Amino acid sequence: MAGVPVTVRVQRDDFCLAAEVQALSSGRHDIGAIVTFSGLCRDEAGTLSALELEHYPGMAEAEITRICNEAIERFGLQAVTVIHRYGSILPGENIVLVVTASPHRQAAFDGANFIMDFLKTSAPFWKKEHTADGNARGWVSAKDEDDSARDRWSKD
Amino acid sequence: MAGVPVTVRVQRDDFCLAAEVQALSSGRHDIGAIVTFSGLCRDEAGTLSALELEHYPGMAEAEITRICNEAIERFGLQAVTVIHRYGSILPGENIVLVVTASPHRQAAFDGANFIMDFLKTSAPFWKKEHTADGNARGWVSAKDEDDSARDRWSKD
Amino acid sequence: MASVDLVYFAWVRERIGKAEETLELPDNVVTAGDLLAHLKTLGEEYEAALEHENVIRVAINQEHVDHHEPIAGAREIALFPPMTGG
Amino acid sequence: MASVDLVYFAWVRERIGKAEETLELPDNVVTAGDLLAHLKTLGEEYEAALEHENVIRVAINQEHVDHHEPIAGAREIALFPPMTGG
Repeated sequence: MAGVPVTVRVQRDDFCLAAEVQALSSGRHDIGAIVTFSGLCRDEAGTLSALELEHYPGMAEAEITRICNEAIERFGLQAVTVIHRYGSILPGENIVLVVTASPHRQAAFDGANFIMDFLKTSAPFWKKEHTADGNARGWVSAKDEDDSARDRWSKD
Repeated sequence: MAGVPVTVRVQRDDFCLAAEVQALSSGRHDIGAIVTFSGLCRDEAGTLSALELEHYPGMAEAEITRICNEAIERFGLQAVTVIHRYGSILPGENIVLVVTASPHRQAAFDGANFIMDFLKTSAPFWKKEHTADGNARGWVSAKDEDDSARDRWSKD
Repeated sequence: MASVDLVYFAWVRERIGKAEETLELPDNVVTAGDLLAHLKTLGEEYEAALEHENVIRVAINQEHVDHHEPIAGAREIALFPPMTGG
Repeated sequence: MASVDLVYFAWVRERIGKAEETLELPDNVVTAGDLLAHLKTLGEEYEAALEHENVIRVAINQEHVDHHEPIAGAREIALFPPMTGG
């Protein structure tokens, strides 16, 4: 797995999907499949005005990198990029980007899916919701279904 | 499912990933997840000089649209775009793009994966390989594993 | 006798040596399978193209059909190898 | 007595009322779980933040640990709720 490019960034600013895919695949002729996952802020039928994303600087990057390396080893990925935003994020804006590349399609799909499941449950980020009526709805609760989604990857 | 935007194009020219994602999601605040799949031409360790993609005009678009509509109904997608190129395609170039949008992440992953599996086995496209040594390697054979990938979606 | 437009793709097209043609079909050609058998009587190029009948895919009016399906009412029938797009 | 940097996030941070502090820990604080129990003796704000001990996640030197793991050698210990990123 040595030499597989892993790009991990935790940043306040938005990212550019096309630029990240270009950076990951440019000049390579061995990639057969690229999967991207973009997670966006939904307005919850107009009730949400913004998300506030808190993170643990340093550990966030380290934990995402660990997840990426596990995905590379497990699925034989050729390149991985993960970008996670923090700070205030408005409905319709990007929250997170995962890009995976592999020779054949299923590995790229599985790799991105795996990274998202572990990112949700083990990367140190926390969401707080701000409602359109001006009241803070408060911290988002962790979902049991996210734990279930992660646990499906456990080897028997 | 009425009103779910489906964009299907079969074209000689390359596509722009970012423009397609933008077109599909612009102005919407109800999308939580966007998955893209890009299929690229690999050079097969330098032995492949180009792919020639033949298609059945009319039926190609119709069959892809049928697959998209089935994915929308099955996974509750909010929007789908599929672009498939034909003609001569060089190593490193795009062959196909699938974009799916949904409120939550798994539906977007599953929808794109489903569309690719059926696209591989039922959309009327055929690949011919041209080798770097100037000899045509000939038509690519259909793979049993592609049939298996499709069949995993069969309802019990 | 019914007249039908036939279209061929990939190595079926290459082996038959043409991309399309219009044929009058005898009345005993009822199913897609009958059509394949009939075409194989028309010459060596058809025999070569359709030798392995079971792998040949058939579309009637741009929809996939099994070999046992009737071709009555077909405007356009396409014959091609298993698909390899995506 | 050992000195350690503690950092708090999300509602743990809000309830304790600070983002970080440096504490001297008594020698009988051996595991992460011991640390939580010790902190709850320091005031109402800690009691409120750590009331449901089992949901509190602990990271030592920026790696997740279980509550039964020893904290010896920790430079930085983080306490936070279950994560909700992605």
